[in-house]
Amino acid sequence: MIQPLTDAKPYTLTPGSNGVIETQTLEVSIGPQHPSTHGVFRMDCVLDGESVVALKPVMGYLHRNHEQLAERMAWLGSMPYTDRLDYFNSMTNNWAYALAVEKLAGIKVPDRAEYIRVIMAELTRLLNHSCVIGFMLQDLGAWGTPLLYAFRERERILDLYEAVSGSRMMCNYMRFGGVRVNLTDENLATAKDIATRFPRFLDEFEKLLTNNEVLLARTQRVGVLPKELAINAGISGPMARASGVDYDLRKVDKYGVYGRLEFRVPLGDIGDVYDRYYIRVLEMRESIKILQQALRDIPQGPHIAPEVKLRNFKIPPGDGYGRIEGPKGELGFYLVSDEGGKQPYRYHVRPPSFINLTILEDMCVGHKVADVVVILGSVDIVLGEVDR
Amino acid sequence: MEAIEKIKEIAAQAVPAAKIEIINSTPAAQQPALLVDREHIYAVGKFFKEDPRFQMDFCSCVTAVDYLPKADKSGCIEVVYHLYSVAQKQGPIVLKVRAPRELDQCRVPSLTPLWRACEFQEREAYDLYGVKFDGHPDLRRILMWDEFVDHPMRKDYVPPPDYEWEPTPHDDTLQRAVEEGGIMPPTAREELEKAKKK
Amino acid sequence: MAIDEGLKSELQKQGIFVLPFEQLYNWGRKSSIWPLQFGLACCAIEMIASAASRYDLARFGAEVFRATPRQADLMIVAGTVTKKMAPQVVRLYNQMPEPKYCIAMGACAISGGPFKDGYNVLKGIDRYIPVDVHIPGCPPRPEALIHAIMTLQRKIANQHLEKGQRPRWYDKNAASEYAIPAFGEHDLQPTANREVWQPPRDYRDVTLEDVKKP
Amino acid sequence: MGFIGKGLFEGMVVTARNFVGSYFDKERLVTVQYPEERVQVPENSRTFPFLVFDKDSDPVASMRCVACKICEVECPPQCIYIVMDRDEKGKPQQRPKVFDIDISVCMQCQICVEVCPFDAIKMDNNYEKSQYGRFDELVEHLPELLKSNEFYNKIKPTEATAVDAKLKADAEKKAKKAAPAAKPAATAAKPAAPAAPKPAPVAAPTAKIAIPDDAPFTPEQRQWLSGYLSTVAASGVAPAAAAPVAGTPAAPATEAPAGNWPWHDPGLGMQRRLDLAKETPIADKLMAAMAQTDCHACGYDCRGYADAIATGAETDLSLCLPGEAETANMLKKLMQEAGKL
Repeated sequence: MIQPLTDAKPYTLTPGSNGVIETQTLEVSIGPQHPSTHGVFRMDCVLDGESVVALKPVMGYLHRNHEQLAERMAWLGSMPYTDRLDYFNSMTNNWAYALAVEKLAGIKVPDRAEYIRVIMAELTRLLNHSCVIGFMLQDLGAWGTPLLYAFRERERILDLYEAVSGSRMMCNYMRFGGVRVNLTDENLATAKDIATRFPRFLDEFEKLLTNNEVLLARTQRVGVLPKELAINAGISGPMARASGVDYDLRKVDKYGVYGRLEFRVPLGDIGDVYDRYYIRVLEMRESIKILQQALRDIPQGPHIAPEVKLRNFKIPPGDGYGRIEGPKGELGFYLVSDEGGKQPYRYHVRPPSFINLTILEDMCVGHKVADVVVILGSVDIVLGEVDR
Repeated sequence: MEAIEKIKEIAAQAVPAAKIEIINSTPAAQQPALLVDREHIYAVGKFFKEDPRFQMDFCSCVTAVDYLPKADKSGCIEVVYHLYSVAQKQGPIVLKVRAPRELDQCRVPSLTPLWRACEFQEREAYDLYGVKFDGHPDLRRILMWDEFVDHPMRKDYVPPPDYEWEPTPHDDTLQRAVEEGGIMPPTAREELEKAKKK
Repeated sequence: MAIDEGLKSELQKQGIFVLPFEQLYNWGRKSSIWPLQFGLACCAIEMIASAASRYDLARFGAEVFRATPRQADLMIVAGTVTKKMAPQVVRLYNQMPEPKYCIAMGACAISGGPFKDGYNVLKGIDRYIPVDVHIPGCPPRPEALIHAIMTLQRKIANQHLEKGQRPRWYDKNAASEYAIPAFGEHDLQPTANREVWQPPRDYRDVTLEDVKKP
Repeated sequence: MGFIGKGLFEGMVVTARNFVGSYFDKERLVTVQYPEERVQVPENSRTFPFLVFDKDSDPVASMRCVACKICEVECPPQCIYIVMDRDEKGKPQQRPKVFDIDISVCMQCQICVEVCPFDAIKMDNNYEKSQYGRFDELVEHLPELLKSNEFYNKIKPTEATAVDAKLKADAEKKAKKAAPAAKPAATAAKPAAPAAPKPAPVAAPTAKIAIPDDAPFTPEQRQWLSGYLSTVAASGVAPAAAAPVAGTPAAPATEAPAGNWPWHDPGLGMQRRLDLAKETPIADKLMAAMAQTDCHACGYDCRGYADAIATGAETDLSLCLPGEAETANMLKKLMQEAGKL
């Protein structure tokens, strides 16, 4: 049942008191089946003509009870489920969960595993950002072209994922205390190849888009998010940084081996859709830098902490929160272990794209309805993560 | 950032009426939390947000945990806030507040007026756990449909009987299926009922 | 009216193709299956990947993803159908004109898959609408989706126009709309459309003895 | 800076270059013409699980799976269903009678493969599994699941070679461990000779020497033994004397590791094992009640679990998955008898 957000005004063409023709507001439900809602997401928009007066996001169409299922199974059993949270970035989801569990259990991860994790996470960032830009351009009306280019590059990275972990999308690669399979020299060579080739693709991508007049006209000064609001609303990731919030967990928490790697955190200053587009391009360039350093420095050694048991893994009672900088923002896991310790008593995911949606209405109000889909595209949501 | 005892002291000075208690987390995680009473959680949160020593301007994670009553202690719903500071790059300060499990008494003050980040997360806690946040601007269900009446993440939630025949069921699943009368092949049902009679 | 196979191939060598009308008709239909642009979850990404340059679904005449159900022939249920989404999925299928087909892509769409125990997850879309092809996998590779489309094409190619063997939708009075479940207080109402979904036979009877059989 | 529309023009140059390039540049020509040509799937690639057996001639006997049910328990979406095979007397046969995998539920996570201590379940890489029906076609039973070791070697050469080497080393280690124990075991087993198979009567040389089904032999031993016995019978040497020495006592010897526990043999029935452990301390009795597969489903081997229970370090008596309720009940009974519960 759709509940009306505003009272319908009578439709009249007679001039109002101050000589303006009064029109009726119109309520439009965009989604859950809509080509540019990035899944099953719905927006209830109230339109005055073409301008958005109010907008309420409606979600839950992909609420598949990840948290409750995780509370019923062993710690390890949830690992493949985290793949399905944000299904573009299974590697970073794995890492966030593994990191949270390692924090609770006090497991130390071998160096090589940390480097492998960095490599995989940065590849994921490349994959995610290029696809997001593709999808956003698709919403703008650039049917296909940028998305096809992005997916062409994505396939190269997925091939590496498959060679390493066995699956293209649902890698289930990280384990508590390390990673499941060691990287072979061949895999490392492939990763190096991707890292050297990707800048060329980025150049091409940028030539296609960055100065494109249509893109500029449609994205600049659209969906502006002020810095204070971004911080207050808990916005994280590229979206916050586009608004000038200098907050990157790779720098702040220095988890993994990010403390040893050199990279910049690009910041935007207006916080409009264009900034959010361009921040992602810049982040990809930084990711390539990180990749090259990690591939250069990766040490030999074990890929998993040997003392960690695969089965009957137990965690002492208590709680803890572990977070990483996923491609979409701060991905955190809040875990509570009880007396038995065999399975989580409470398992909560702090999904970045869910919280990034909080200010969707603030960004959209006042813009035309055609801009709404672009603004949504620039938020970068994946419904598996929004609804869990 | 200071030790948790110090933080507690500072907060207790700032909000003298508040009852604050330290709850320890898993030893390895080292994220002790402050348990604040319901009446003063808003004031304590406001203090942490505005005090120049902390400047907790970023509310990262809000969630609820359902503790069932046990032999030695009564149950409760615990709402957990993880606060970080973007300005000073520090954190977390973990605030916890407890409410009784009974649906009509399960109320806590909303922190959405302090942090917009809580808006959706508190709605989610309301939807899945039935915690009512006083002062929340728009407390509706967010994940389940509006007509839904239960709070499914509570530990005592019983899912509706919609068992469907799975070819690889386990004994307890089948047992439940027979009791619920789910969709299953007649042969399987007969067999199970026979086994039950035995 | 059968045509002699030998004659047929002889004619084919000279560039003359003789085939029954039925075959031509089915060939036309199977070579232009337009899917509905509609993704639910993880599998939708693989669906997009199979339409992208590397796997290129266009080679099978199925790349025209239509944004409206009125122009679509095929619904690829790609991802988990939750109870909140199920009425919309059924409504979309109802809005598609006949002949229409449905592919359940991935474990979640077939049976709820790994999420089948969730309180908000529908245990298979075949509870409400008939499914033509099932693709197991989580998610299936793009090739697996293409394989499923080929399987569906085979099914279409084998449909007959003769009376008595016609598919359901040639009958004017045949139902082409399925009951849309309503949101209840605890669950969907009804929980399954019994006209569409029938429990299978019991499958726990294939044992070691069957391996020993030649 | 440039003219108005420069950005658009540059973008079009990019698309034009890609379009023209797709005729010459292999980099830009990415389409794989499935089904005529296929992407070479990497060795690690995984789709659905299958069960490995070693010998083509007898898949049932050479199946590696011992029905320990670890995978069934650990499978996150619970899509595996196993029933242990039992003979008419209800004695476990160390192999599954029913092994079903519902691939319409399987999430391809590979956790079953990781937890299997016997390298019995592995991941296939066949992805063309589309079917019209859901239940008849998408539930895989033993006949579809069982695949040979050669097949495994073919699809995953590196991994399979490592597994083969590991299994071989394990077998050798086991044999080596058993060798020093062979002599004492042989003498120790002699009093138990009445229970051992009666050698076949001296009969026509061609007569098949019957080895009772419940004799504790692995298939290889059984084969060797029947060959040996028939040559003995054929050569006319009185097998009455030869058989007990050559055959029966050797069997527990090869099975028993250094600890020399005569009951540590999964082929024996529960009652028989307990009889063997009659005069021993409680830990040994507890051990005899286990399924003797050393599958580590409980987190220990059989010895370790028994010791843990006996010392009180482990209080959960239901951890022995292959032993099923029989073992759990017996453990409870033994502990009650010992006054520890």
